[in-house]
Amino acid sequence: MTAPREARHLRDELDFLRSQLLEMAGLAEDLVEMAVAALVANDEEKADAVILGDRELDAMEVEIEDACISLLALHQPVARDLRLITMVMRISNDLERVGDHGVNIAESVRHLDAKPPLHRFPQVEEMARIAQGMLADSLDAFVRRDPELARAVCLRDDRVDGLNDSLFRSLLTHMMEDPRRIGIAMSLILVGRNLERVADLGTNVGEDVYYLVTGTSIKHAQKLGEVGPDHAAGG
Amino acid sequence: MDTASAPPRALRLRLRHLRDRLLVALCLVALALAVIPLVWVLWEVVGVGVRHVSWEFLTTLPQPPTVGGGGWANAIVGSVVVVGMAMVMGVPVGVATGIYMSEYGDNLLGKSARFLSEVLAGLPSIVAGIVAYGLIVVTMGRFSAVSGSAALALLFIPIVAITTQEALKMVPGHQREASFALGVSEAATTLRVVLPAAMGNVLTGVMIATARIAGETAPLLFTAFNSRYWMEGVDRPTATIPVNIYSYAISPFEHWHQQAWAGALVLLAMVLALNVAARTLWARRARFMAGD
Amino acid sequence: MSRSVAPLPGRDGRARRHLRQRWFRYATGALALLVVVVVLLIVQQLWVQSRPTWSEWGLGFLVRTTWNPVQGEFGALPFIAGTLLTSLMALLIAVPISIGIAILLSEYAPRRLRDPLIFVVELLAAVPSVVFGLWGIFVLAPLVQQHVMPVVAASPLGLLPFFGEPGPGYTLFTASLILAVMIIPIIASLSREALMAVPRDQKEAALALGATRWEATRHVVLTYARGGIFSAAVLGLGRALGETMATTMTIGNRVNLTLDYFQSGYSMTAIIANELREAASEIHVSSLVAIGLVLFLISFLLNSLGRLLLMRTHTPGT
Amino acid sequence: MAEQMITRDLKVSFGDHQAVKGVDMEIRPRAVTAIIGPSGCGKTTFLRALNRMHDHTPSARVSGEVLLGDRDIYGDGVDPVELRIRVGMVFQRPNPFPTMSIRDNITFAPKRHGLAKGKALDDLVERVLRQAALWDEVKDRLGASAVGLSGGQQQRLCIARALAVEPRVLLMDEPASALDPTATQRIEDLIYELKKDYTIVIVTHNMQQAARVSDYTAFFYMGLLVEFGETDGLFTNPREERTEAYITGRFG
Repeated sequence: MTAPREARHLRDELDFLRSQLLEMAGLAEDLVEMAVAALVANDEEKADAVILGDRELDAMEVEIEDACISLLALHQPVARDLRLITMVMRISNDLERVGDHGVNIAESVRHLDAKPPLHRFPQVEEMARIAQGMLADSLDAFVRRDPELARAVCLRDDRVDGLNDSLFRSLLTHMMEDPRRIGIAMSLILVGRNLERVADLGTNVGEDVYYLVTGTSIKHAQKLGEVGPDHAAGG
Repeated sequence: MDTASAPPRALRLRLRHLRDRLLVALCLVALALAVIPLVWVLWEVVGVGVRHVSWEFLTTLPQPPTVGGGGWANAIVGSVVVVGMAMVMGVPVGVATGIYMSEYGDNLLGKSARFLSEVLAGLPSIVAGIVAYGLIVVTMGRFSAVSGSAALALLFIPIVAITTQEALKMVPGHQREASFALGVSEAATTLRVVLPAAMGNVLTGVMIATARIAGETAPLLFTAFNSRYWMEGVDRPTATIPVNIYSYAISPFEHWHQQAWAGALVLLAMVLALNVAARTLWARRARFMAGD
Repeated sequence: MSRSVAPLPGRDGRARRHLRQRWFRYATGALALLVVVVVLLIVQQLWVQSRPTWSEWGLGFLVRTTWNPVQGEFGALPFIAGTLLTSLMALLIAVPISIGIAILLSEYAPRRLRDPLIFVVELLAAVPSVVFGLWGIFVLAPLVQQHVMPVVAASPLGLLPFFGEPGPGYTLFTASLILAVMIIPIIASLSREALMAVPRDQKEAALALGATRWEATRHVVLTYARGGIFSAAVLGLGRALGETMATTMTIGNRVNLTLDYFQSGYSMTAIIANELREAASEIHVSSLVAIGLVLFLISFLLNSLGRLLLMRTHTPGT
Repeated sequence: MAEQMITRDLKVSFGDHQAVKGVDMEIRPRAVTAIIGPSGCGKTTFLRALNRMHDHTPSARVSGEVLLGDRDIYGDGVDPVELRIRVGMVFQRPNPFPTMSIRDNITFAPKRHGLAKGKALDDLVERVLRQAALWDEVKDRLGASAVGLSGGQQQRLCIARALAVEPRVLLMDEPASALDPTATQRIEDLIYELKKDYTIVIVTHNMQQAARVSDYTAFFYMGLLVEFGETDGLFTNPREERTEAYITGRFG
């Protein structure tokens, strides 16, 4: 697929880059979904598939990065195009890390010798659901060039943080009261942390998309401003 | 069109709202029912305790009830020593067992250790006391601080062992591979690479275990027993705060009851401090440990 | 990320390195072995020490009702009954109250009130049981005797066989209350966390159908979180069963097989706490150890039962 | 059965952020009104104001009037519970109750409201499932958990569930956005069928969908109602420049 790139027009190159990123994003999202599914079903084969998928994701990141660097070198793009290329690099980097967290979750499947009691800790699946939704919506915002949607994605991170905190408290109480459950509890704490990080990365992507579309950063803004339940609801 | 069904439906609706409000009121009653006694406990311990905690209470030996005055200095020292010795016994054994189970435990010994530490973790605290009584007190022929520590160690070890095992399992395998690939020995890999990476979680396990044993009374009743004097040795009966609270509380002396409250305050302060420390220590590390 | 691969080390010194590697494995293995041996020793100890009792009465010991150290007559039933009665009553009191608190905190309370309350509730779970016992002796028992038991006895509840004539302050009822107070923080805080995790769209779906706030909470939110609430209750029951000090200090310590909560009784933990130290005859010690063994088995069974039920219920969501 | 809804100077704010800034709109009975606009334009906030869902968001403030028939739903003595029996809602992602069977999902609300019992309740279940074009797919497993259904089936179950309380107005918040094209098609067909009996308001960010299913379209931007009119007119000949920019995709 690395045909005579130099010959192609920058526009085409950028379109290609965009589609590559979307493909990578789809894979990253799938990995998280698969990892959680593997956890729910205690399915080691699926967990292995996540680990394999992550290698592919790593390869895609390298490919995208190479493409970006050669675009920068050859076309010396400015303004919006430059912004697009740098943001694509950053987003692909974030997506690669999403894959790593997926792998961490998948690896916890091996530590557990039975299905984890997730219905006793509904936080886990809820976090997974929201984190996946954040990834999906931030990429949706990328496709539709929709800054408001990107911004709304960032607001959902609070709910995930709250859920992780809640999960952590419950598990710690379980550990203190019944040390027999320490094993399962610690595995689930690890899963919670990784899901929380996935949501953080989803937020990063949302912020990058916002910057990409508007040219202004919300990254370190003091307050994102209150937004109604339009998207903050997490659905 | 709903004229026919309107009156019953409206009535029904009013009833539903009434029930809604009634049940919220019931929840409030539940909150009151729970909060009142709980706050009362704290209030009583702090309120009564504070009046009777004094420098004398913290630094002198107990006096006979007829004399009055006196303190629990020996019990405070005794508690620290008994719990401290339990930790001295428990930490190395627990951590080492955890390391073995996680790193080399894919064999009969590892599997038995895993299964049995889980069994041990379910041991009711008083049963730990029975065991220490039978094995140490009866054999030695007298109550001793060390038998109390052993009983507490039985509660302590499985927590630390299981926590350590899980903490080590969470360290990614490639860190070990990298270390082995550099020709580093098993011991150094575990002690210098794997264990440091898991240290936060291991420490929290130790904290949880300590918080759990610090307030224990039952296993000490017939192991460390009690004493009116300074500790004479780890092989001698020793006063501890929890046991003192119990024996002073069931005594007939008003003066001793007051001291029991003072002791409860001291114990509460120690245990709560440990608990807050365990929770915050781990919560603070939560982000850091996610792997990046 | 960095799966770095270093060149293989040379062959010389491999044997020595092998040895150097082994010592650590053996050292930790030795301590793991120690744990294994200690646990086996515990089991052996409990078994050997309690054997006189088992060979004297067999499993009949569990249903014998006399306990007379002077005549050497021992039976575990009054204690088993006392433990089960107080634990179950404690659970019966604590679970509805805890759920009520959890609902209030997760669905109704303003956010400003929540965090301090949660903090307090969680700290209370860590208060040593001997402190609760102390409070039980000096505050709760007199209060129960003077004000609570007469009221309960006069209410329709008094018609139940469980509540007879109001008795002394130290009764099965008092012990149940103290246990309930002790386990409420645990059950309430865990239930609250489970309720908080219920997706908001579930509750909104019910509200949009015209459910009242309570109906949405009761039929949708609560059922969604029932797994978490159930496991919280199991945890509370486990704590109540193994609790020693608070029970010993409030239950009255009288060997008395009864269903009447207003009488003094005894629990498995309390009899051990009170008599092991002074037990003189072999059969007396043996019977106390046997009770300890039974307690251990009950807690083991409870845990297995919890796991079994865990397998049967299915996961909501996805 | 269907009723019209009219909003007058409807404003919704969260804390100090005003999400809907004074909207006057007339929603016709037995028709589909689509609300379109970019994310964050206040369209979902507006929709949720129509059945008082904001009552449960502590920071939300609503002012202005919303008339259902001739009664202001924010007026004194209006019970939100009663209101929601008349104004039903379907959400963005399918949210059946996972702990209930398919049948219980539907009967949950009618039972509470005392709408039907016994045989009549069974008939109700069958009727709404047929209306939602789901009956043939689930009639043999009404007792099964709703979680086992596909995403599209779950959403149709949610529609059936909303119909079971016999509402006059049905609010739909991007009901097909979480579904694949085939399932979306079925939902759109369903909406077309339902408008014979109900007043339907649908929020969507998919303009083709709005053009396909609706009779009237409202374009929201920055919390304001920019343009409102018959769908054909609005899409072929918008009066406002911003509307044209949006529907032709030249936005931002």
